[in-house]
Amino acid sequence: MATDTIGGFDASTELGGIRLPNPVMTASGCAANGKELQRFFDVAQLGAFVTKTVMLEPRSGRGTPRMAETPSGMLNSIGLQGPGIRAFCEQDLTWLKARGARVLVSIAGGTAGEFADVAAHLRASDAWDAVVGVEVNISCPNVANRGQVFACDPTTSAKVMTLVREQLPRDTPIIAKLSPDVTDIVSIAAAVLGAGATGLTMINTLLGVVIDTDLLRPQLGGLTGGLSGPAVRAVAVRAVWQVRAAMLAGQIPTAPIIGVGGIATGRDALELVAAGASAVQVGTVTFHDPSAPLRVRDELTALVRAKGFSQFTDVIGIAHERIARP
Amino acid sequence: MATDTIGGFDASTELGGIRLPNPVMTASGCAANGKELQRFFDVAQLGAFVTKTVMLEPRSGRGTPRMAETPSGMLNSIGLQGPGIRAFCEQDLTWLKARGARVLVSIAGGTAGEFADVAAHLRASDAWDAVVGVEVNISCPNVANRGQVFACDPTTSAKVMTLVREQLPRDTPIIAKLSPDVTDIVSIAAAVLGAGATGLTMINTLLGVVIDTDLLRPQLGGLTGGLSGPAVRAVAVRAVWQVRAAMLAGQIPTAPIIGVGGIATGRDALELVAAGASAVQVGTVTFHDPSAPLRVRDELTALVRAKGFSQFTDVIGIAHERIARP
Amino acid sequence: MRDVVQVDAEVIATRRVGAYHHITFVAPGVAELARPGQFVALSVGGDSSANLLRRCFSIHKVSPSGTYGGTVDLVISAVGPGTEWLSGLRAHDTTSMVGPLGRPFPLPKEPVATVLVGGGYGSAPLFWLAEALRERGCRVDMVLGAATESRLFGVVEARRAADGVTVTTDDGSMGHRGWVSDVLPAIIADHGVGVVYACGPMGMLKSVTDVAAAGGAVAQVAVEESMACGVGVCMTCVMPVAGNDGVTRMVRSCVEGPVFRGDRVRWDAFEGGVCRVPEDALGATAMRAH
Amino acid sequence: MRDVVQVDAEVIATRRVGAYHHITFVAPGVAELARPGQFVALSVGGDSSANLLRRCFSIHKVSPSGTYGGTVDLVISAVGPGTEWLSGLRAHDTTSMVGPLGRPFPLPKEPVATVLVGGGYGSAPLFWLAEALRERGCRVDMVLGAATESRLFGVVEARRAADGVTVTTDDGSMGHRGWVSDVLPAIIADHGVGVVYACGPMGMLKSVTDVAAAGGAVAQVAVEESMACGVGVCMTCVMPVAGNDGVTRMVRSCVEGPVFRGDRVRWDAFEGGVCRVPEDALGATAMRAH
Ligand SMILES: Cc1cc2nc3c(=O)[nH]c(=O)nc-3n(C[C@H](O)[C@H](O)[C@H](O)COP(=O)(O)OP(=O)(O)OC[C@H]3O[C@@H](n4cnc5c(N)ncnc54)[C@H](O)[C@@H]3O)c2cc1C
Ligand SMILES: Cc1cc2nc3c(=O)[nH]c(=O)nc-3n(C[C@H](O)[C@H](O)[C@H](O)COP(=O)(O)OP(=O)(O)OC[C@H]3O[C@@H](n4cnc5c(N)ncnc54)[C@H](O)[C@@H]3O)c2cc1C
Ligand SMILES: Cc1cc2nc3c(=O)[nH]c(=O)nc-3n(C[C@H](O)[C@H](O)[C@H](O)COP(=O)(O)O)c2cc1C
Ligand SMILES: Cc1cc2nc3c(=O)[nH]c(=O)nc-3n(C[C@H](O)[C@H](O)[C@H](O)COP(=O)(O)O)c2cc1C
Ligand code: FES
Ligand code: FES
Repeated sequence: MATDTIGGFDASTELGGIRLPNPVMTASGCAANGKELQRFFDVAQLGAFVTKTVMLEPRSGRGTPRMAETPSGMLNSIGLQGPGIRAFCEQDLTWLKARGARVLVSIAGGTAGEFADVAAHLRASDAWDAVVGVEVNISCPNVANRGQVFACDPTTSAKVMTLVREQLPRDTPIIAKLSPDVTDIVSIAAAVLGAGATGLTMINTLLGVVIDTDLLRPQLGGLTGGLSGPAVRAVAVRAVWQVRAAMLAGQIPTAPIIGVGGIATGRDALELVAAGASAVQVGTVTFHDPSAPLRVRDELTALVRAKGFSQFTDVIGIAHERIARP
Repeated sequence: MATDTIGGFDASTELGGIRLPNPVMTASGCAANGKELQRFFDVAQLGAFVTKTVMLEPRSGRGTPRMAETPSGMLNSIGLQGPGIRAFCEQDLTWLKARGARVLVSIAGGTAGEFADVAAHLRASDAWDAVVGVEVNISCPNVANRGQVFACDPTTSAKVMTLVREQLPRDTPIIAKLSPDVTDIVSIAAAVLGAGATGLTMINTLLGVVIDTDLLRPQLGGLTGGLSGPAVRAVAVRAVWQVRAAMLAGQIPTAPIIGVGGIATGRDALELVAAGASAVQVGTVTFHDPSAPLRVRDELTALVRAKGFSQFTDVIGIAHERIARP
Repeated sequence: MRDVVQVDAEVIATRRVGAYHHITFVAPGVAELARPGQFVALSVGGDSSANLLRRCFSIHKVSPSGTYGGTVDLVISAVGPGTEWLSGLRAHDTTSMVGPLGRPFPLPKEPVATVLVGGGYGSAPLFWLAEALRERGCRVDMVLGAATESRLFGVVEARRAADGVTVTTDDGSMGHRGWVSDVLPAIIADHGVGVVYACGPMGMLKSVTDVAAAGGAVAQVAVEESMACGVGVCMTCVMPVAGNDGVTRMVRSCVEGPVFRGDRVRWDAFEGGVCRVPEDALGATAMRAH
Repeated sequence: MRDVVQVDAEVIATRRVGAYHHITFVAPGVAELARPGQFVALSVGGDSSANLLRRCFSIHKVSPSGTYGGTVDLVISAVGPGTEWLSGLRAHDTTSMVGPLGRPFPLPKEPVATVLVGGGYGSAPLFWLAEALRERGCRVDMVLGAATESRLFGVVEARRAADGVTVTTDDGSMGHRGWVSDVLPAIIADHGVGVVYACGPMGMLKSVTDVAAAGGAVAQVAVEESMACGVGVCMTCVMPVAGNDGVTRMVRSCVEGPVFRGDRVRWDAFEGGVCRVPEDALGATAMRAH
């Protein structure tokens, strides 16, 4: 797999044994499955392309309104609309493979078993060799537990990981995507890493509500939604910071982290990287600037290079070594 | 106590037996103790003035930098700087009483016992009759529990309430101020209401980190800080929505809620009110506009009136009756 | 060849027209690619804006090779922070423009009588469409409707662009007092209209669809759903539309629209400002499970 | 009487001066109340700004009764989003201004020789101060220092405002090559200086304080701590300063400063861009408990 080398600077990064030419990805659900952004840039140039979370069956998603703009962010309630894993493999994954993209496939299920079924279908796909890893979106409602999301509970999160792990080759990175809406994100990280996750993506959206003050009712059809965008960046950096600190302190196993939340520029991406992320994803800001993922890649690379580093991996988690306690 | 009546519109609200002439307050820590804002408007005109959280002894607060601006918000780590409860009562509370302000005194402690001691000192103050209630800031580190904040745990939160309740007259409203950084805010609300809290204030800041990308280290001297401002409003509205919904469903006792988080305008305040808040606090936006608390009072009152309501209390929680499920 | 560009668009002229602001941008590339019915997505608020999402506007007209390079004209109604900011732009201010986006109005292969119905600023894209239709030998009638006179757009322009013009206002301040659907049946019948093109609020599009069907005409309607990205990646702008196979899907109005055949839209799903997923829509079953 | 106002300030003139932007605002009320050393806090980014916090600027000069009403002049160095936005303002643009804020430079009761030291744009408030001092019969020397020529402010103005002017630049592009602290001792000694006034970066203020003490002069320094509100309510702008009682407190530089007696500032607490709480500061013990 190629490595992006610019004037001697090595932009590559590693994700559980898989080397990516650069650390910038799309975020699940913010880039559809590639064709739309291909009109703005070549998706194969990204470190990886992260697909919209796919479940077993086709899903219509929720009714509308599905979104509300918020200060420096937005609230969404899409409801995991998607074609189902079979159509996804036949059409979307095949298209991405043909483009030469490295694909991190995001999957989910309403039960731990459904997660495993989706993984099994994916594994069986003809386009499997385009897959560089599987991102497991555990921030979705657990049918068995009054719709509480899996990611709120270490036990159910771990169970999902165990079942998904059984369906996939040992060397396939499995990345658990965590929710920030928990009292102790380190304990969730510990649980999923203990159950076979290769790495972690942090963070998914924060639960929010917006009231339409003309109609005096919740603006989203689904009442609550997920808050994302630059507004939440400090929460994402905090989550990455805390989990990385726990790794450095030996409290939980060391594993790669993918940082996501509010990245609009290379500078923003560097915040997450310096806090401990080995790679980053650009989500909501893609709606503002469809070229954002590739732009962030270029800005991040240039910035790290300008600081005198010769390889990207040197800045991962660097802020932990530079704390200035007053 | 006077009631703000404007052209037949009754702006008053009730907080656990205490009637306030209007529902708008300052937020603790965002208005100091009154003298500074008095230069911009008369603090006695607010529904109540909420003081900076005070602890038993004088506190220097943390070193600097203590803040970082974030998109539509800010991160702070002040470290509860304050004069200690004795000096607070002699100077600040006495001054507020002389101005005729209604004071909601915010208190905290490093142990449950310290909370009670602070409450006892307050009760004994000559200026006690200016106090319309006590806001108990349980979002502060619990010395006994590795610095985890009280508000993250229902048991420690409840213990604080029980001890504070013992020190105060039965008719004094005790308002527990909750942190949004928990998996299940309804369970914390249930615990504090069960232990004698009269009402709830939601939300305190979200835990965040900002990295200074020039120095590649956390920007705040205290590493982590509290995220506030319009960026977090959707989280505040969600917290109020969830807890109010649990009250309406009979899952937890019905009690007044004070909404806080990201209010910049009367429209924003109405979001929290429609979600279930009986009163609101204006925090970070006061840094942008020192007249904001009084401006929000006027905007909120005018807006509710313009919608044809004759009293403010009619819109409290109204969005729960108007849900339009698609 | 690229079919969409992302450019810093510079304002070269801005003027008030009734309740609206008519703005001309220099936007190299967009003008050259665009066709009637397509739209553009603009950034709002400048570099330090708290408004992250783009705002979408129908293209009113384009001049692929003006003095300044290609220009794009928009008609903007100030209803919220983004449109207010845009309305305050002055000459030489710039903002980012992505476009052209969406599918244009399909043009008939044969000359056929048409009616173009615009509600409020919804008439903005219709003059350009009228030109294209007349070039193909189609008769063009226009119906412009609005709540009140100041909310009509392009009445004078319409007289030049169309073979017949009818104006309606809810309050009777100009033209017929009433709705466009009041005058539409007669026009369809009088001229043997084959296609009705419409752009405006959802309620109007639904009744135009009904009237067209009753008069034996096809309705092509340009919808205006709330959009976060405009380019097909966010899935916020969906609405239930039946496909050629008769199956209803929640399709993205930004890439599969904004123009839809009126009789394919599941109007029954829209009510009180929300749109539910019809029970028979593809994937609706899986939603009920969780 | 009010001692502070909050007004919509309108830009009436803006010009580049070396690396800086010099902007004149019409700000009724502020000009009338202000004294040298005070500052104003401006909103940045306009109505839909993501930058919530005000930016603080020393008042360069005021004209309480100009043609347009009272005006306030500021000198702005574009270093981040807020100052860049301000630097891009054009005539007739407006932004909200709160001021005057903070405590002014204390003026000596008796005529005494003074030196005014400005680092970079830190010289901005000193010309106005020089005028007030000379009115009281004080000798005024000025020392202007910067990294390089373009970062000096007011060299020409200084020659008019002061009895003697010395310029230093780190790179020698103008005046003495070196720091203000290199030239200060001789000026203090030559004129028997009683008070040194200084405004500029923290490092410079510390060394000015040391040099003043060594020369037997009092230092009055205007600090520039990061501020969120500027009006005393947020507690972000604190620094350790000893009071009359010898006790060090974390005081707010926006209301108890920005001018402090140099020898009262606990310079020992500042290091590497952070400032810790000295162990002997009031309330430091309680912090160690939790
Ligand atoms: C295809 C299309 C063409 C349009 N053409 C025009 C036109 O020619 N002239 C005109 O004045 N307006 C047009 N609109 C509507 C215009 O996009 C909205 O009025 C505008 O986005 C509102 O932004 P705001 O900040 O002023 O209001 P707000 O209500 O504050 O907007 C908040 C958010 O909701 C979204 N939003 C709100 N209303 C709409 C809407 N009706 N459509 C899409 N997104 C919305 C905005 O993008 C934004 O993200 C069109 C919309 C679409 C989808
Ligand atoms: C009393 C006082 C007087 C000042 N006088 C001048 C002057 O005359 N000319 C001038 O160019 N600058 C002056 N400054 C500095 C000026 O306030 C900052 O450069 C400016 O706030 C930076 O804003 P920004 O958005 O460009 O940068 P950013 O670094 O992005 O600002 C981010 C945040 O940090 C705060 N901040 C950052 N740096 C400073 C700072 N040095 N002081 C206070 N807050 C800061 C801002 O308020 C903002 O909240 C003064 C500061 C103070 C406190
Ligand atoms: C419209 C929208 C849809 C999303 N859909 C998904 C999804 O399907 N699966 C998922 O794991 N995350 C989804 N997310 C969350 C993002 O991947 C990302 O974790 C989050 O938005 C924070 O990053 P950002 O601030 O850069 O957007 C979605 C976010 C948005 C805004
Ligand atoms: C600088 C600062 C200091 C604060 N200090 C306190 C405090 O002492 N006690 C407390 O209960 N909350 C404190 N808060 C939290 C606010 O009271 C409020 O709950 C929070 O900021 C959310 O509201 P906002 O978005 O309107 O600021 C502080 C917030 C800020 C920004
Ligand atoms: S607006 Fe984003 S998919 Fe249509
Ligand atoms: S800047 Fe807010 S207290 Fe000084």
